[in-house]
Amino acid sequence: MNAISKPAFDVARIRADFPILAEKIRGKDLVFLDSAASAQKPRVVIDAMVHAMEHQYANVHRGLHWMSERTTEAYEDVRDSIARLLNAPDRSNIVITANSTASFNLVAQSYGRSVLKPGQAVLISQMEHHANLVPWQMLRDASGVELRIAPITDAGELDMAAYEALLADGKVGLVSVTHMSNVLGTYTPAERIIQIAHAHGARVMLDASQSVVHRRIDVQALDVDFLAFTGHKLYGPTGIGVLYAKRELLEAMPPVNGGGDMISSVSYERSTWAQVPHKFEAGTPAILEGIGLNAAIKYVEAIGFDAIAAHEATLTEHALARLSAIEGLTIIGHPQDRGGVISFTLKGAHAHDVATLLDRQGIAVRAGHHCAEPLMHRLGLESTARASFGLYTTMAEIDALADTLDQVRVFFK
Amino acid sequence: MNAISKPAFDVARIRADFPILAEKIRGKDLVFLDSAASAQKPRVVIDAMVHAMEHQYANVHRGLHWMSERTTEAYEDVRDSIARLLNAPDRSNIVITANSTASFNLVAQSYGRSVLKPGQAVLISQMEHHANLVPWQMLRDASGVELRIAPITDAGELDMAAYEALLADGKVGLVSVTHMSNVLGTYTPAERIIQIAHAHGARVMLDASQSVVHRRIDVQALDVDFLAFTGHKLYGPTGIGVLYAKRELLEAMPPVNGGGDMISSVSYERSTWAQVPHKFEAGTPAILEGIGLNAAIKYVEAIGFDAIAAHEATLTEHALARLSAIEGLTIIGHPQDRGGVISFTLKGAHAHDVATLLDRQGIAVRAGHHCAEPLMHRLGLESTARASFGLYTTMAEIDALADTLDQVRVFFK
Amino acid sequence: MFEDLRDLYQQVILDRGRKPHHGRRLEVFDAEARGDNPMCGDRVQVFVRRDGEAVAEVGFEARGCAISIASADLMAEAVIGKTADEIAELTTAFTGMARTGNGGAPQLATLRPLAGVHEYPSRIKCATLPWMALKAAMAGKGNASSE
Amino acid sequence: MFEDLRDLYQQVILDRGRKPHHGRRLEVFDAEARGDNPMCGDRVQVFVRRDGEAVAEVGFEARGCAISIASADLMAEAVIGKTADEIAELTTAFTGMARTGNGGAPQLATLRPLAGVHEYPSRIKCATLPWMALKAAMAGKGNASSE
Ligand SMILES: Cc1ncc(COP(=O)(O)O)c(C=O)c1O
Ligand SMILES: Cc1ncc(COP(=O)(O)O)c(C=O)c1O
Repeated sequence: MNAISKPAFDVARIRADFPILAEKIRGKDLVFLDSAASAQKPRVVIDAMVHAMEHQYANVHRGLHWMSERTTEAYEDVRDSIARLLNAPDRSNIVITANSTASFNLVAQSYGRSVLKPGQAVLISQMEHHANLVPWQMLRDASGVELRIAPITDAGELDMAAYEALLADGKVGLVSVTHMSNVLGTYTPAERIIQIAHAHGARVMLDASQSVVHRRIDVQALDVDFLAFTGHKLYGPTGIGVLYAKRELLEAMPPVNGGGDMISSVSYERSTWAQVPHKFEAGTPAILEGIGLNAAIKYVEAIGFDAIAAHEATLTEHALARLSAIEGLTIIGHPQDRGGVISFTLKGAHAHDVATLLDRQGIAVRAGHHCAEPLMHRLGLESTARASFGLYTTMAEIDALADTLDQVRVFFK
Repeated sequence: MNAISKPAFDVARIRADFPILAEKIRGKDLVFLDSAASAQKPRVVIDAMVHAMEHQYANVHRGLHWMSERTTEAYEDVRDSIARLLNAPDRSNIVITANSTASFNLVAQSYGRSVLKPGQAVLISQMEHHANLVPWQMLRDASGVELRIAPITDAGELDMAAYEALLADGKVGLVSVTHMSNVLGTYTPAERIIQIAHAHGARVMLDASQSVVHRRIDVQALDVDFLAFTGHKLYGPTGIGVLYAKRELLEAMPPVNGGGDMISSVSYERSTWAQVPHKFEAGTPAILEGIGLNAAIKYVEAIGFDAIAAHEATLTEHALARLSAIEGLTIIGHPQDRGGVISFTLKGAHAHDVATLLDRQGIAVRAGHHCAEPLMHRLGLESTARASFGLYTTMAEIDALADTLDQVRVFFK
Repeated sequence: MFEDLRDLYQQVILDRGRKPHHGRRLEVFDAEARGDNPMCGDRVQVFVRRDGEAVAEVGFEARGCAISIASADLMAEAVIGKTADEIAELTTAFTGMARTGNGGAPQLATLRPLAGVHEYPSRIKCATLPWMALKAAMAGKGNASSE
Repeated sequence: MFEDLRDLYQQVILDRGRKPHHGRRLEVFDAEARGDNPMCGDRVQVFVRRDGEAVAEVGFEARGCAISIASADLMAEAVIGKTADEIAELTTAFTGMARTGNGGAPQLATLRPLAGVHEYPSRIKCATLPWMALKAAMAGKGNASSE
């Protein structure tokens, strides 16, 4: 660790941007280590949403009056920001959804039911969040598309040989895998995954729900076909998610939801659809949420992904060292390329009990199956405790976690 | 009109609750007559969302820590408020969606594809918003369920004789009609519509997107089977909508979207679903939006629907009188039972030009087909201008509209 | 009352919006296309008759506001005698003017009354819709959408 | 450090959570049911052997936290010798105590160590899950969910 070679990152200044971090939990300082579930919101996001509600709000897209025109501009600007964030070729590659889960369901229900044919397969991995599993399972059960599961190694990485073997028969039409595991913290080798899939004629969808928070993603460099993320983990509001897709795929896909805003013309006999991406966005959009997410993206970009990644690496390294020194504590997964999400178990104490004890000291961690039951099964576990880091996480917070965990161990001994 | 018999309603006090109403548009006072498209937000809604983001936020349902538990309580309380607002039997009758449009698509895709069978029909009316038309059209085209259209009279009311005749052959499985037209302001006779439908073995879904803002709805008294509304028209945030449904219907319906939060257990072979209503709510919910909508509902309830309805009636009566006195102005539709949404045309001036001229004076109205193209066709029109009223609309604003419209007439003469 | 709107609604726009000179289907035409603005329902159908390389006549049928009809009418005059390439260039210049208000180019002279739309974001499409339809017609496509 | 948690984690709960007395599948049983808490993955399977009207023995297999295992274990003892009606009544009393902390009723005596959960909203279901499973078993249903 060489502090000088890393971009400046002033965590104290960043913490001041997040009002909630000043809260006390039962008299103790809040130590929020649950950002992978949902991140806290910086002042600029709150202010952007408040400004809209107080000064500039109306329904968008169809209004000819000042408030509607200005709100449309403010809302639609998020599409440009997302395109910039992902280095998408164009704003029309960006479909606004309700969350990551909705993005997966959109692709499963539209692309899955029209472009994929019975006899073809969807390939996911053993470490998917339910959001990238259940929609494909429902597709399989409804339309006869096969569902294949690429195994992971004991270290918690995608087994690349097995992955490639599962593509060998050419039946896989779509690979849909996580870019960063919400349980193990593993970053998957997206570039190789995509190259191999494309070589076997399969399209690739990436679950960037976790990764987009920590690393710069370049959809054109990756040549990824679909990518999903969710606003609330990227320091933005709830109620908004994103689907990136290549233009020709969006053009070929039928809409899933019908209603206002997604049509070109409507008659009882036949309706025609608006152009991409609007044909996938039925009804009044998440206007305030788009405005909030836009502020979040600009906030993260201003800090810069180099600085964010370096901060995350420093925190993770320290946390791994501190936690693995605790007697009876097992860190789950040892991937080479990993980020600030660490799952662990503590001998003699169930993860829920660990979480409750930590909570008493103001430390928020998650415990359970983390919406990844089949992964738990693969790991031979029922549940883990999970600490996850955000922009605002400090070394001192990690020390507090480790010190308190040592006491938890004693409590349950 | 007898002012004494009406509940006290202090519009000046109410206006003070809505910060945006103090805005100037190009130096002119904002006269916001576009609430039917989306309503402005009172201070309490803004404050509730800000409070969550500043003091009490985490992901819900799965967290064992203080922030998550408290946020879950705050979010889930909106379900109780919605149940109270609609007099639903239980909170489990309330499914949270993204907007009204999503509620219709949910019913069309779940109930429509599983309970309704080819050969059965869905019956809508000639005055539906695209949100209550396109999903059924997509169902028809995908699954062979017939789509029938109940005509309206020249006055802009549902033609009840024709409606009943369309049910006569017993093939209609579901009637889905508006409770209040967003173009004509017509309230439909929901009680009779439902009685007649039930007598013919059909279920009924009501589009309460407009009506819920102005009148008390009692789903049990109506015996309605499904009902949809959208948060942003009820003074709440965007990104949240509601589906009410009878319990036995929700039980019988398969989920549409898969992912986290909607499962009971997940394995590759087979997953099982969470109980009603959660099985329809995949992924991280609209947490902040639920908290905001809850505040909006409590705000509206505190004012009371008697007072709101009386205010709306007074405004509408005055507006109809003032507008119909303008030379060349035609009010579209003359329903007996009507609310504060008035469409009109002005001779010699296209609706867009009317809207632009009004906007120059700070008056916001909508112009176009109002997401109801087939209704426009029925009326022999391409577009109308539409003024719509909210809690905060004043008599003076209606006078400003009428006075300015008279000048618009002169401008285009 | 609407003095500040005279920029947008210049007299020629009001006149042409009310009584366009070219608002008719041509009896003989070589190309035609329809333009739709799905957000507001405006529609314009453009008919083109050619004479060799150049456009000989343009007519249109439209439903829409004063801006879109006046724009179609002024367009019909502006493109007579022009080749496909010249029209493509003019379309770009016009679209730029509608977005920015900058109508300095000499070829925009007769179209300049429409420069005022740039201050009304939602009305820009009203002015450009006929040009989108003309572009589609010249390219042999049947439809254009203003989105 | 965790002194204020002794209300929730009383010694009997720690002991029973670690080494339950009744944590086994019965060799012979008349009824059984599974309880699932889908939000956290806890699961308990309850086995019931009857003797006439009364319950003779209860055993369980569980995966879960100290609270849920201790609760299952204390439940197994508390219901022995009770009839279906008595168990239904006790279930109601226990659930009430878990929600409100009010464990005054005499029949709750041995279960009172679990009253502390009422201060931990997300842990209430840990304590009530075995009771939901028992209820399902007594009613001849195979499954219960804590939602
Ligand atoms: C009658 C009616 N139904 C449905 C809708 C759709 O609402 P949303 O766009 O919020 O889904 C609207 C408003 O746009 C409406 O007025
Ligand atoms: C890897 C991963 N994928 C998908 C999701 C689903 O996100 P959301 O619940 O916002 O749809 C999450 C978070 O819950 C996640 O961590």
